[in-house]
Amino acid sequence: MAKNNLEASCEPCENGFKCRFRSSEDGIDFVEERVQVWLSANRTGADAFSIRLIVREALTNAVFHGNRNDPAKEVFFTLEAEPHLLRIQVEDQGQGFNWRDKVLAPLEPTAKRGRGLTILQTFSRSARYNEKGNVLTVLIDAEGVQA
Amino acid sequence: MAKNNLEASCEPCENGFKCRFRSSEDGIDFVEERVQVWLSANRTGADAFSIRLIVREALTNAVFHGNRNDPAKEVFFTLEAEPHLLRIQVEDQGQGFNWRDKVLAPLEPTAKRGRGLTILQTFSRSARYNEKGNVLTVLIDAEGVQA
Amino acid sequence: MIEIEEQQGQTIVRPGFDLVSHRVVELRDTILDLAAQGRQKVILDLVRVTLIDSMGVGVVVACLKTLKQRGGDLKVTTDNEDIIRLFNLLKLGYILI
Amino acid sequence: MIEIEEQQGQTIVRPGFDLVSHRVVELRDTILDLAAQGRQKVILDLVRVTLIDSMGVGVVVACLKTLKQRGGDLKVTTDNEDIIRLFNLLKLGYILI
Ligand SMILES: Nc1ncnc2c1ncn2[C@@H]1O[C@H](COP(=O)(O)OP(=O)(O)O)[C@@H](O)[C@H]1O
Ligand SMILES: Nc1ncnc2c1ncn2[C@@H]1O[C@H](COP(=O)(O)OP(=O)(O)O)[C@@H](O)[C@H]1O
Repeated sequence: MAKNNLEASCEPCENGFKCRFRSSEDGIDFVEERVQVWLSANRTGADAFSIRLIVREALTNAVFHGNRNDPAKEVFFTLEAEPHLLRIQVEDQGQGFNWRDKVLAPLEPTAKRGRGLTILQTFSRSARYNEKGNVLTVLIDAEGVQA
Repeated sequence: MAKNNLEASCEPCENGFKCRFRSSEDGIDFVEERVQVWLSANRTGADAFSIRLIVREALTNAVFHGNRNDPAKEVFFTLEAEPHLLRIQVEDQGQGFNWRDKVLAPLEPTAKRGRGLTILQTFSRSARYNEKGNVLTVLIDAEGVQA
Repeated sequence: MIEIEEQQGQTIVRPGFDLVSHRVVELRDTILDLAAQGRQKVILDLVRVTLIDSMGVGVVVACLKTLKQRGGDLKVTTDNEDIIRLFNLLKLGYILI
Repeated sequence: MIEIEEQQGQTIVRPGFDLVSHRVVELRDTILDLAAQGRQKVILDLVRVTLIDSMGVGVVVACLKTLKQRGGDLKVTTDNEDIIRLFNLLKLGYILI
Protein backbone atom coordinates (compact mmCIF):
# COMPACT_ATOMS: atom_id res chain seq x y z
CA MET A 1 0.00 0.00 0.00
CA ALA A 2 2.40 2.73 -1.18
CA LYS A 3 0.50 5.97 -0.77
CA ASN A 4 2.16 8.98 -2.35
CA ASN A 5 1.35 11.51 0.28
CA LEU A 6 1.72 9.23 3.24
CA GLU A 7 4.28 10.50 5.71
CA ALA A 8 4.94 7.61 7.98
CA SER A 9 7.88 5.72 9.37
CA CYS A 10 8.49 2.57 11.32
CA GLU A 11 11.49 1.18 13.20
CA PRO A 12 12.16 -1.85 15.35
CA CYS A 13 12.57 -1.41 19.09
CA GLU A 14 13.26 -3.86 21.88
CA ASN A 15 10.71 -6.71 21.57
CA GLY A 16 8.58 -4.87 19.05
CA PHE A 17 8.43 -1.78 16.86
CA LYS A 18 7.44 1.87 16.75
CA CYS A 19 5.68 3.86 14.03
CA ARG A 20 4.80 7.52 13.61
CA PHE A 21 2.67 9.18 10.96
CA ARG A 22 1.00 12.45 10.13
CA SER A 23 -2.76 12.33 10.72
CA SER A 24 -4.49 10.52 7.86
CA GLU A 25 -6.57 7.45 7.30
CA ASP A 26 -3.79 5.97 5.17
CA GLY A 27 -1.58 6.16 8.24
CA ILE A 28 -3.99 3.85 10.05
CA ASP A 29 -3.79 1.31 7.20
CA PHE A 30 -0.01 1.64 7.16
CA VAL A 31 0.33 0.78 10.84
CA GLU A 32 -2.24 -2.02 10.69
CA GLU A 33 -0.19 -3.58 7.90
CA ARG A 34 3.04 -3.29 9.92
CA VAL A 35 1.23 -4.99 12.79
CA GLN A 36 0.08 -7.85 10.57
CA VAL A 37 3.60 -8.35 9.23
CA TRP A 38 5.04 -8.34 12.73
CA LEU A 39 2.40 -10.78 13.98
CA SER A 40 3.09 -13.26 11.22
CA ALA A 41 6.84 -13.13 11.97
CA ASN A 42 6.40 -13.48 15.74
CA ARG A 43 4.43 -16.26 17.35
CA THR A 44 2.57 -14.53 20.11
CA GLY A 45 -0.47 -16.75 20.45
CA ALA A 46 -2.48 -13.52 20.50
CA ASP A 47 -5.73 -13.27 18.63
CA ALA A 48 -5.04 -11.46 15.35
CA PHE A 49 -8.61 -10.23 14.93
CA SER A 50 -8.62 -8.59 18.38
CA ILE A 51 -5.28 -6.94 17.73
CA ARG A 52 -6.21 -5.59 14.31
CA LEU A 53 -9.46 -4.26 15.74
CA ILE A 54 -7.81 -2.67 18.78
CA VAL A 55 -5.10 -1.09 16.63
CA ARG A 56 -7.66 0.41 14.26
CA GLU A 57 -9.92 1.75 17.03
CA ALA A 58 -7.02 3.27 18.94
CA LEU A 59 -5.54 4.89 15.82
CA THR A 60 -8.90 6.09 14.51
CA ASN A 61 -9.55 7.91 17.78
CA ALA A 62 -6.03 9.37 17.80
CA VAL A 63 -6.31 10.64 14.21
CA PHE A 64 -9.90 11.87 14.21
CA HIS A 65 -10.72 12.79 17.82
CA GLY A 66 -7.24 13.55 19.17
CA ASN A 67 -5.54 15.24 16.20
CA ARG A 68 -8.81 16.19 14.48
CA ASN A 69 -7.28 14.86 11.28
CA ASP A 70 -4.81 17.76 11.24
CA PRO A 71 -1.86 16.62 9.10
CA ALA A 72 0.41 18.94 11.06
CA LYS A 73 -0.13 16.63 14.02
CA GLU A 74 1.40 13.19 14.34
CA VAL A 75 0.37 9.90 15.89
CA PHE A 76 2.94 7.71 17.69
CA PHE A 77 2.42 3.98 17.87
CA THR A 78 4.39 1.36 19.81
CA LEU A 79 3.92 -2.39 20.01
CA GLU A 80 5.99 -4.36 22.50
CA ALA A 81 5.94 -7.98 23.60
CA GLU A 82 6.12 -8.67 27.33
CA PRO A 83 5.79 -12.06 29.01
CA HIS A 84 2.31 -13.35 28.04
CA LEU A 85 1.22 -9.88 26.95
CA LEU A 86 1.39 -7.44 24.09
CA ARG A 87 1.51 -3.78 25.05
CA ILE A 88 0.23 -1.28 22.50
CA GLN A 89 0.62 2.44 23.08
CA VAL A 90 -0.93 5.18 20.96
CA GLU A 91 -0.17 8.84 21.53
CA ASP A 92 -1.79 11.77 19.75
CA GLN A 93 -1.04 15.50 19.81
CA GLY A 94 -4.55 16.60 20.72
CA GLN A 95 -5.90 18.14 23.90
CA GLY A 96 -6.83 14.88 25.52
CA PHE A 97 -10.34 14.30 26.86
CA ASN A 98 -12.36 13.45 29.91
CA TRP A 99 -11.94 9.70 29.47
CA ARG A 100 -13.25 8.92 32.99
CA ASP A 101 -16.74 9.90 31.85
CA LYS A 102 -16.46 8.52 28.33
CA VAL A 103 -15.34 5.02 29.28
CA LEU A 104 -18.41 4.75 31.51
CA ALA A 105 -20.84 5.96 28.84
CA PRO A 106 -23.61 3.43 28.24
CA LEU A 107 -23.21 1.08 25.31
CA GLU A 108 -26.20 1.85 23.07
CA PRO A 109 -26.69 -1.10 20.72
CA THR A 110 -28.74 0.92 18.23
CA ALA A 111 -26.61 4.09 18.12
CA LYS A 112 -24.64 4.93 14.98
CA ARG A 113 -21.50 5.86 16.91
CA GLY A 114 -19.80 5.46 20.24
CA ARG A 115 -18.51 1.87 20.10
CA GLY A 116 -14.77 2.56 19.92
CA LEU A 117 -14.07 2.78 23.65
CA THR A 118 -16.30 -0.24 24.31
CA ILE A 119 -14.36 -2.30 21.77
CA LEU A 120 -11.05 -1.19 23.28
CA GLN A 121 -12.24 -2.29 26.72
CA THR A 122 -13.96 -5.54 25.76
CA PHE A 123 -11.31 -6.93 23.38
CA SER A 124 -8.29 -6.17 25.57
CA ARG A 125 -6.98 -7.23 28.95
CA SER A 126 -6.92 -3.56 29.90
CA ALA A 127 -7.15 -0.19 28.15
CA ARG A 128 -6.05 2.86 30.15
CA TYR A 129 -5.38 6.52 29.40
CA ASN A 130 -2.85 8.89 30.90
CA GLU A 131 -4.42 11.65 33.00
CA LYS A 132 -4.72 14.05 30.07
CA GLY A 133 -6.21 11.46 27.73
CA ASN A 134 -3.85 11.66 24.75
CA VAL A 135 -1.89 8.48 25.50
CA LEU A 136 -3.68 5.14 25.45
CA THR A 137 -2.04 1.95 26.68
CA VAL A 138 -3.68 -1.34 25.81
CA LEU A 139 -2.62 -4.75 27.15
CA ILE A 140 -3.58 -7.84 25.16
CA ASP A 141 -3.24 -11.45 26.27
CA ALA A 142 -0.56 -13.31 24.32
CA GLU A 143 0.15 -16.74 25.79
CA GLY A 144 2.90 -17.38 23.32
CA VAL A 145 5.21 -14.53 24.29
CA GLN A 146 8.12 -15.69 26.47
CA ALA A 147 10.12 -12.46 26.11
CA MET B 1 -26.97 -29.25 49.04
CA ALA B 2 -30.03 -31.10 50.31
CA LYS B 3 -32.64 -28.45 50.99
CA ASN B 4 -35.64 -29.67 52.89
CA ASN B 5 -38.25 -27.67 51.07
CA LEU B 6 -36.70 -27.86 47.68
CA GLU B 7 -39.01 -29.43 45.15
CA ALA B 8 -36.83 -30.24 42.25
CA SER B 9 -36.07 -33.17 39.99
CA CYS B 10 -33.58 -34.06 37.35
CA GLU B 11 -33.40 -36.82 34.73
CA PRO B 12 -31.08 -37.72 31.89
CA CYS B 13 -32.22 -37.17 28.31
CA GLU B 14 -30.55 -37.80 24.98
CA ASN B 15 -27.09 -36.17 25.12
CA GLY B 16 -27.83 -34.25 28.29
CA PHE B 17 -30.33 -33.85 31.08
CA LYS B 18 -33.49 -32.05 32.16
CA CYS B 19 -34.46 -30.51 35.48
CA ARG B 20 -37.58 -28.88 36.84
CA PHE B 21 -38.13 -27.05 40.11
CA ARG B 22 -40.64 -24.86 41.89
CA SER B 23 -39.59 -21.22 41.93
CA SER B 24 -36.93 -20.62 44.58
CA GLU B 25 -33.35 -19.53 44.82
CA ASP B 26 -32.37 -22.98 46.06
CA GLY B 27 -33.67 -24.35 42.77
CA ILE B 28 -31.10 -22.24 40.96
CA ASP B 29 -28.29 -23.65 43.10
CA PHE B 30 -29.65 -27.16 42.59
CA VAL B 31 -29.52 -26.88 38.80
CA GLU B 32 -26.15 -25.15 38.76
CA GLU B 33 -24.78 -28.06 40.77
CA ARG B 34 -26.28 -30.61 38.36
CA VAL B 35 -24.64 -28.69 35.52
CA GLN B 36 -21.26 -28.78 37.23
CA VAL B 37 -21.55 -32.51 37.83
CA TRP B 38 -22.53 -33.12 34.21
CA LEU B 39 -19.69 -30.93 32.92
CA SER B 40 -17.08 -32.78 34.94
CA ALA B 41 -18.37 -36.12 33.62
CA ASN B 42 -18.53 -34.97 29.97
CA ARG B 43 -15.63 -33.42 28.14
CA THR B 44 -17.20 -30.64 26.19
CA GLY B 45 -14.30 -28.22 25.89
CA ALA B 46 -16.81 -25.56 26.88
CA ASP B 47 -15.82 -22.81 29.27
CA ALA B 48 -17.19 -23.76 32.70
CA PHE B 49 -17.28 -20.18 33.98
CA SER B 50 -19.40 -19.01 31.03
CA ILE B 51 -21.79 -21.92 31.45
CA ARG B 52 -22.25 -21.47 35.20
CA LEU B 53 -22.83 -17.76 34.64
CA ILE B 54 -25.29 -18.27 31.80
CA VAL B 55 -27.19 -20.93 33.74
CA ARG B 56 -27.51 -18.65 36.78
CA GLU B 57 -28.60 -15.60 34.78
CA ALA B 58 -31.15 -17.56 32.79
CA LEU B 59 -32.59 -19.26 35.89
CA THR B 60 -32.58 -16.06 37.97
CA ASN B 61 -34.66 -14.30 35.33
CA ALA B 62 -37.01 -17.28 35.04
CA VAL B 63 -37.56 -17.48 38.81
CA PHE B 64 -37.74 -13.80 39.70
CA HIS B 65 -38.97 -12.01 36.56
CA GLY B 66 -40.87 -14.82 34.83
CA ASN B 67 -42.45 -16.68 37.75
CA ARG B 68 -42.17 -13.73 40.19
CA ASN B 69 -40.81 -16.19 42.72
CA ASP B 70 -44.24 -17.83 42.97
CA PRO B 71 -43.62 -21.38 44.27
CA ALA B 72 -46.77 -22.54 42.50
CA LYS B 73 -44.92 -21.93 39.22
CA GLU B 74 -42.15 -24.13 37.91
CA VAL B 75 -38.99 -23.62 35.89
CA PHE B 76 -37.94 -26.18 33.27
CA PHE B 77 -34.28 -26.54 32.38
CA THR B 78 -32.68 -28.61 29.62
CA LEU B 79 -29.03 -29.03 28.69
CA GLU B 80 -28.16 -30.91 25.50
CA ALA B 81 -24.90 -31.49 23.69
CA GLU B 82 -24.90 -31.00 19.92
CA PRO B 83 -21.88 -31.15 17.63
CA HIS B 84 -19.54 -28.39 18.86
CA LEU B 85 -22.33 -26.77 20.85
CA LEU B 86 -24.22 -26.96 24.10
CA ARG B 87 -27.86 -25.98 23.96
CA ILE B 88 -29.46 -24.73 27.17
CA GLN B 89 -33.17 -24.07 27.35
CA VAL B 90 -35.00 -22.42 30.24
CA GLU B 91 -38.76 -22.11 30.35
CA ASP B 92 -40.79 -20.28 32.97
CA GLN B 93 -44.54 -20.07 33.60
CA GLY B 94 -44.75 -16.29 33.54
CA GLN B 95 -46.36 -13.95 31.05
CA GLY B 96 -43.29 -13.50 28.90
CA PHE B 97 -41.98 -10.02 28.10
CA ASN B 98 -41.10 -7.64 25.33
CA TRP B 99 -37.60 -9.04 24.88
CA ARG B 100 -37.07 -7.23 21.56
CA ASP B 101 -36.84 -3.94 23.44
CA LYS B 102 -35.05 -5.29 26.48
CA VAL B 103 -32.20 -7.00 24.63
CA LEU B 104 -31.44 -3.69 22.93
CA ALA B 105 -31.49 -1.69 26.16
CA PRO B 106 -28.22 0.20 26.66
CA LEU B 107 -25.62 -1.39 28.91
CA GLU B 108 -25.13 1.15 31.71
CA PRO B 109 -21.82 0.38 33.42
CA THR B 110 -22.75 2.27 36.59
CA ALA B 111 -26.33 1.01 37.01
CA LYS B 112 -27.18 -1.32 39.89
CA ARG B 113 -29.24 -3.65 37.73
CA GLY B 114 -29.89 -4.64 34.15
CA ARG B 115 -26.82 -6.77 33.29
CA GLY B 116 -28.48 -10.18 32.99
CA LEU B 117 -29.50 -9.97 29.35
CA THR B 118 -26.14 -8.45 28.43
CA ILE B 119 -24.32 -11.33 30.10
CA LEU B 120 -26.53 -13.87 28.34
CA GLN B 121 -25.73 -12.25 24.99
CA THR B 122 -22.01 -11.62 25.48
CA PHE B 123 -21.05 -14.97 27.03
CA SER B 124 -22.97 -17.16 24.59
CA ARG B 125 -22.89 -17.94 20.91
CA SER B 126 -26.52 -16.89 20.76
CA ALA B 127 -29.37 -16.25 23.21
CA ARG B 128 -32.88 -16.12 21.77
CA TYR B 129 -36.42 -16.03 23.15
CA ASN B 130 -39.60 -17.52 21.80
CA GLU B 131 -42.12 -14.93 20.63
CA LYS B 132 -43.82 -14.70 24.03
CA GLY B 133 -40.57 -14.42 25.97
CA ASN B 134 -40.94 -17.26 28.48
CA VAL B 135 -38.60 -19.71 26.75
CA LEU B 136 -34.94 -18.82 26.38
CA THR B 137 -32.58 -20.89 24.22
CA VAL B 138 -28.85 -20.32 24.62
CA LEU B 139 -26.15 -21.85 22.42
CA ILE B 140 -22.63 -22.11 23.81
CA ASP B 141 -19.50 -23.07 21.91
CA ALA B 142 -18.16 -26.46 22.92
CA GLU B 143 -15.36 -27.63 20.65
CA GLY B 144 -15.09 -30.94 22.38
CA VAL B 145 -18.60 -32.23 21.71
CA GLN B 146 -18.69 -34.78 18.89
CA ALA B 147 -22.22 -35.96 19.59
CA MET C 1 -16.42 -4.37 -5.08
CA ILE C 2 -19.87 -5.15 -3.77
CA GLU C 3 -21.83 -8.09 -5.24
CA ILE C 4 -25.59 -7.85 -5.36
CA GLU C 5 -27.90 -10.81 -5.89
CA GLU C 6 -31.66 -11.30 -5.78
CA GLN C 7 -33.00 -14.37 -4.07
CA GLN C 8 -36.62 -15.05 -3.23
CA GLY C 9 -37.55 -11.41 -2.79
CA GLN C 10 -34.47 -10.68 -0.74
CA THR C 11 -31.40 -8.77 -1.84
CA ILE C 12 -28.08 -10.29 -0.90
CA VAL C 13 -25.31 -7.70 -0.55
CA ARG C 14 -21.78 -9.13 -0.44
CA PRO C 15 -19.01 -6.57 0.15
CA GLY C 16 -15.58 -7.64 -1.11
CA PHE C 17 -13.58 -5.60 1.40
CA ASP C 18 -13.18 -5.18 5.15
CA LEU C 19 -15.76 -2.91 6.74
CA VAL C 20 -13.38 -0.45 8.36
CA SER C 21 -12.85 3.29 8.46
CA HIS C 22 -14.48 5.52 5.90
CA ARG C 23 -14.33 2.77 3.29
CA VAL C 24 -17.69 1.63 4.58
CA VAL C 25 -19.37 4.64 2.96
CA GLU C 26 -19.54 2.63 -0.27
CA LEU C 27 -21.51 -0.08 1.48
CA ARG C 28 -23.90 2.42 3.04
CA ASP C 29 -24.55 4.13 -0.30
CA THR C 30 -25.19 0.80 -2.01
CA ILE C 31 -27.74 -0.27 0.59
CA LEU C 32 -29.45 3.12 0.63
CA ASP C 33 -29.69 2.99 -3.19
CA LEU C 34 -31.32 -0.42 -2.95
CA ALA C 35 -33.77 0.88 -0.36
CA ALA C 36 -34.63 3.82 -2.63
CA GLN C 37 -35.40 1.26 -5.38
CA GLY C 38 -37.78 -0.52 -3.04
CA ARG C 39 -35.41 -3.40 -2.32
CA GLN C 40 -35.75 -3.26 1.43
CA LYS C 41 -35.17 -6.81 2.54
CA VAL C 42 -31.41 -7.05 2.68
CA ILE C 43 -29.13 -9.90 3.67
CA LEU C 44 -25.62 -8.62 4.28
CA ASP C 45 -23.31 -11.54 3.50
CA LEU C 46 -19.91 -11.08 5.15
CA VAL C 47 -18.24 -14.11 3.56
CA ARG C 48 -15.44 -11.93 2.12
CA VAL C 49 -15.05 -9.71 5.19
CA THR C 50 -12.26 -10.42 7.67
CA LEU C 51 -12.61 -7.34 9.89
CA ILE C 52 -15.29 -4.86 10.93
CA ASP C 53 -14.52 -1.92 13.19
CA SER C 54 -16.77 0.51 15.04
CA MET C 55 -17.41 2.53 11.88
CA GLY C 56 -18.39 -0.63 10.01
CA VAL C 57 -20.79 -1.64 12.77
CA GLY C 58 -22.18 1.91 12.81
CA VAL C 59 -22.97 1.72 9.11
CA VAL C 60 -24.68 -1.66 9.47
CA VAL C 61 -26.85 -0.28 12.28
CA ALA C 62 -27.65 2.90 10.33
CA CYS C 63 -28.71 0.87 7.28
CA LEU C 64 -30.83 -1.40 9.44
CA LYS C 65 -32.64 1.63 10.89
CA THR C 66 -33.35 3.13 7.48
CA LEU C 67 -34.60 -0.17 6.09
CA LYS C 68 -36.84 -0.77 9.11
CA GLN C 69 -38.35 2.70 8.80
CA ARG C 70 -39.36 1.75 5.27
CA GLY C 71 -40.86 -1.53 6.37
CA GLY C 72 -37.82 -3.56 5.37
CA ASP C 73 -35.16 -5.42 7.33
CA LEU C 74 -31.47 -6.25 7.36
CA LYS C 75 -29.85 -9.43 8.58
CA VAL C 76 -26.18 -10.30 8.68
CA THR C 77 -24.83 -13.70 7.69
CA THR C 78 -21.31 -14.89 8.49
CA ASP C 79 -19.43 -17.98 9.64
CA ASN C 80 -16.59 -15.90 11.01
CA GLU C 81 -16.37 -16.61 14.74
CA ASP C 82 -14.61 -13.33 15.46
CA ILE C 83 -17.26 -11.27 13.72
CA ILE C 84 -20.03 -13.17 15.50
CA ARG C 85 -18.27 -12.43 18.79
CA LEU C 86 -17.97 -8.74 17.88
CA PHE C 87 -21.71 -8.43 17.19
CA ASN C 88 -22.51 -10.31 20.39
CA LEU C 89 -20.24 -8.14 22.53
CA LEU C 90 -21.90 -5.04 21.11
CA LYS C 91 -25.34 -6.48 21.97
CA LEU C 92 -26.16 -6.87 18.29
CA GLY C 93 -26.38 -10.64 18.14
CA TYR C 94 -30.05 -10.33 17.16
CA ILE C 95 -28.96 -8.98 13.77
CA LEU C 96 -27.24 -12.27 12.83
CA ILE C 97 -29.19 -14.88 10.90
CA MET D 1 -17.42 -15.80 55.82
CA ILE D 2 -15.93 -12.43 54.99
CA GLU D 3 -12.38 -11.59 56.09
CA ILE D 4 -11.54 -7.99 56.88
CA GLU D 5 -8.02 -6.63 57.15
CA GLU D 6 -6.54 -3.16 57.56
CA GLN D 7 -3.52 -2.26 55.48
CA GLN D 8 -2.01 1.21 55.14
CA GLY D 9 -5.28 3.05 55.65
CA GLN D 10 -7.17 0.74 53.31
CA THR D 11 -9.63 -1.94 54.27
CA ILE D 12 -9.27 -5.25 52.48
CA VAL D 13 -12.54 -7.18 52.23
CA ARG D 14 -12.19 -10.83 51.24
CA PRO D 15 -15.47 -12.73 50.75
CA GLY D 16 -15.18 -16.48 51.15
CA PHE D 17 -18.09 -17.34 48.84
CA ASP D 18 -19.20 -16.80 45.26
CA LEU D 19 -20.90 -13.47 44.64
CA VAL D 20 -24.14 -14.79 43.21
CA SER D 21 -27.85 -14.36 43.83
CA HIS D 22 -29.10 -12.84 47.04
CA ARG D 23 -26.11 -14.22 48.92
CA VAL D 24 -24.31 -11.01 48.02
CA VAL D 25 -26.43 -9.06 50.50
CA GLU D 26 -23.97 -10.10 53.21
CA LEU D 27 -21.13 -8.50 51.29
CA ARG D 28 -23.09 -5.31 50.73
CA ASP D 29 -23.99 -5.01 54.41
CA THR D 30 -20.38 -5.58 55.46
CA ILE D 31 -19.08 -2.85 53.16
CA LEU D 32 -21.83 -0.41 54.13
CA ASP D 33 -21.02 -1.05 57.81
CA LEU D 34 -17.37 -0.28 57.13
CA ALA D 35 -18.35 2.92 55.32
CA ALA D 36 -20.51 3.94 58.29
CA GLN D 37 -17.44 3.46 60.52
CA GLY D 38 -15.47 5.80 58.30
CA ARG D 39 -13.51 3.03 56.56
CA GLN D 40 -14.18 4.19 53.04
CA LYS D 41 -11.15 3.03 51.10
CA VAL D 42 -11.99 -0.54 50.28
CA ILE D 43 -10.07 -3.17 48.33
CA LEU D 44 -12.37 -6.04 47.43
CA ASP D 45 -10.12 -9.10 47.18
CA LEU D 46 -11.76 -11.85 45.10
CA VAL D 47 -9.09 -14.50 45.71
CA ARG D 48 -11.71 -16.94 47.11
CA VAL D 49 -14.41 -16.10 44.57
CA THR D 50 -14.91 -18.36 41.55
CA LEU D 51 -18.10 -16.81 40.13
CA ILE D 52 -19.86 -13.44 40.12
CA ASP D 53 -23.22 -12.97 38.45
CA SER D 54 -25.19 -9.85 37.57
CA MET D 55 -26.41 -9.45 41.15
CA GLY D 56 -22.85 -9.69 42.44
CA VAL D 57 -21.67 -7.08 39.98
CA GLY D 58 -24.65 -4.89 40.92
CA VAL D 59 -23.66 -4.99 44.58
CA VAL D 60 -20.06 -4.12 43.79
CA VAL D 61 -21.20 -1.11 41.75
CA ALA D 62 -23.68 -0.02 44.43
CA CYS D 63 -20.98 -0.18 47.12
CA LEU D 64 -18.59 1.77 44.91
CA LYS D 65 -21.18 4.52 44.47
CA THR D 66 -21.86 4.80 48.20
CA LEU D 67 -18.16 4.88 49.04
CA LYS D 68 -17.45 7.53 46.38
CA GLN D 69 -20.27 9.71 47.68
CA ARG D 70 -18.52 9.66 51.05
CA GLY D 71 -15.17 10.54 49.53
CA GLY D 72 -13.94 6.95 49.54
CA ASP D 73 -13.24 4.42 46.80
CA LEU D 74 -13.49 0.73 45.97
CA LYS D 75 -11.11 -1.30 43.83
CA VAL D 76 -11.34 -4.96 42.93
CA THR D 77 -8.34 -7.26 42.94
CA THR D 78 -8.30 -10.70 41.32
CA ASP D 79 -6.08 -12.95 39.23
CA ASN D 80 -9.06 -14.85 37.87
CA GLU D 81 -9.05 -14.41 34.09
CA ASP D 82 -12.76 -15.11 33.81
CA ILE D 83 -13.70 -12.51 36.38
CA ILE D 84 -11.41 -9.95 34.73
CA ARG D 85 -13.14 -10.72 31.43
CA LEU D 86 -16.57 -10.32 33.03
CA PHE D 87 -15.71 -6.86 34.40
CA ASN D 88 -14.22 -5.84 31.05
CA LEU D 89 -17.26 -7.02 29.08
CA LEU D 90 -19.51 -5.01 31.39
CA LYS D 91 -17.33 -1.93 30.83
CA LEU D 92 -16.14 -2.04 34.43
CA GLY D 93 -12.48 -2.76 33.80
CA TYR D 94 -11.59 0.56 35.42
CA ILE D 95 -12.63 -0.89 38.79
CA LEU D 96 -9.84 -3.50 38.71
CA ILE D 97 -6.52 -2.70 40.33
N1 LIG E 1 -7.72 10.35 21.57
C1 LIG E 1 -8.82 11.06 21.85
N2 LIG E 1 -8.76 12.42 21.99
C2 LIG E 1 -9.85 13.14 22.27
N3 LIG E 1 -11.09 12.62 22.44
C3 LIG E 1 -11.23 11.28 22.31
C4 LIG E 1 -10.12 10.44 22.01
N4 LIG E 1 -10.57 9.17 21.94
C5 LIG E 1 -11.89 9.22 22.19
N5 LIG E 1 -12.31 10.48 22.40
C6 LIG E 1 -13.68 10.93 22.76
O1 LIG E 1 -14.43 9.82 23.21
C7 LIG E 1 -15.65 9.70 22.46
C8 LIG E 1 -16.08 8.24 22.32
O2 LIG E 1 -15.20 7.59 21.44
P1 LIG E 1 -15.62 6.22 20.74
O3 LIG E 1 -16.21 5.31 21.79
O4 LIG E 1 -14.45 5.72 19.99
O5 LIG E 1 -16.85 6.57 19.79
P2 LIG E 1 -16.91 7.45 18.46
O6 LIG E 1 -15.52 7.55 17.93
O7 LIG E 1 -17.84 6.69 17.58
O8 LIG E 1 -17.49 8.77 18.93
C9 LIG E 1 -15.37 10.41 21.14
O9 LIG E 1 -16.56 10.89 20.56
C10 LIG E 1 -14.44 11.53 21.59
O10 LIG E 1 -15.19 12.62 22.10
N1 LIG F 1 -38.11 -14.63 31.90
C1 LIG F 1 -38.53 -13.35 31.98
N2 LIG F 1 -39.84 -13.06 32.10
C2 LIG F 1 -40.28 -11.77 32.21
N3 LIG F 1 -39.45 -10.70 32.14
C3 LIG F 1 -38.13 -10.92 31.99
C4 LIG F 1 -37.59 -12.23 31.91
N4 LIG F 1 -36.26 -12.13 31.76
C5 LIG F 1 -35.97 -10.81 31.75
N5 LIG F 1 -37.09 -10.07 31.89
C6 LIG F 1 -37.19 -8.59 31.89
O1 LIG F 1 -36.00 -8.05 31.35
C7 LIG F 1 -35.43 -7.08 32.25
C8 LIG F 1 -33.92 -7.07 32.13
O2 LIG F 1 -33.39 -8.26 32.69
P1 LIG F 1 -31.86 -8.33 33.13
O3 LIG F 1 -31.03 -7.77 32.02
O4 LIG F 1 -31.58 -9.72 33.55
O5 LIG F 1 -31.71 -7.29 34.33
P2 LIG F 1 -32.31 -7.30 35.81
O6 LIG F 1 -32.70 -8.72 36.11
O7 LIG F 1 -31.17 -6.80 36.67
O8 LIG F 1 -33.48 -6.35 35.77
C9 LIG F 1 -35.97 -7.46 33.61
O9 LIG F 1 -35.99 -6.35 34.48
C10 LIG F 1 -37.36 -7.98 33.28
O10 LIG F 1 -38.24 -6.90 33.14
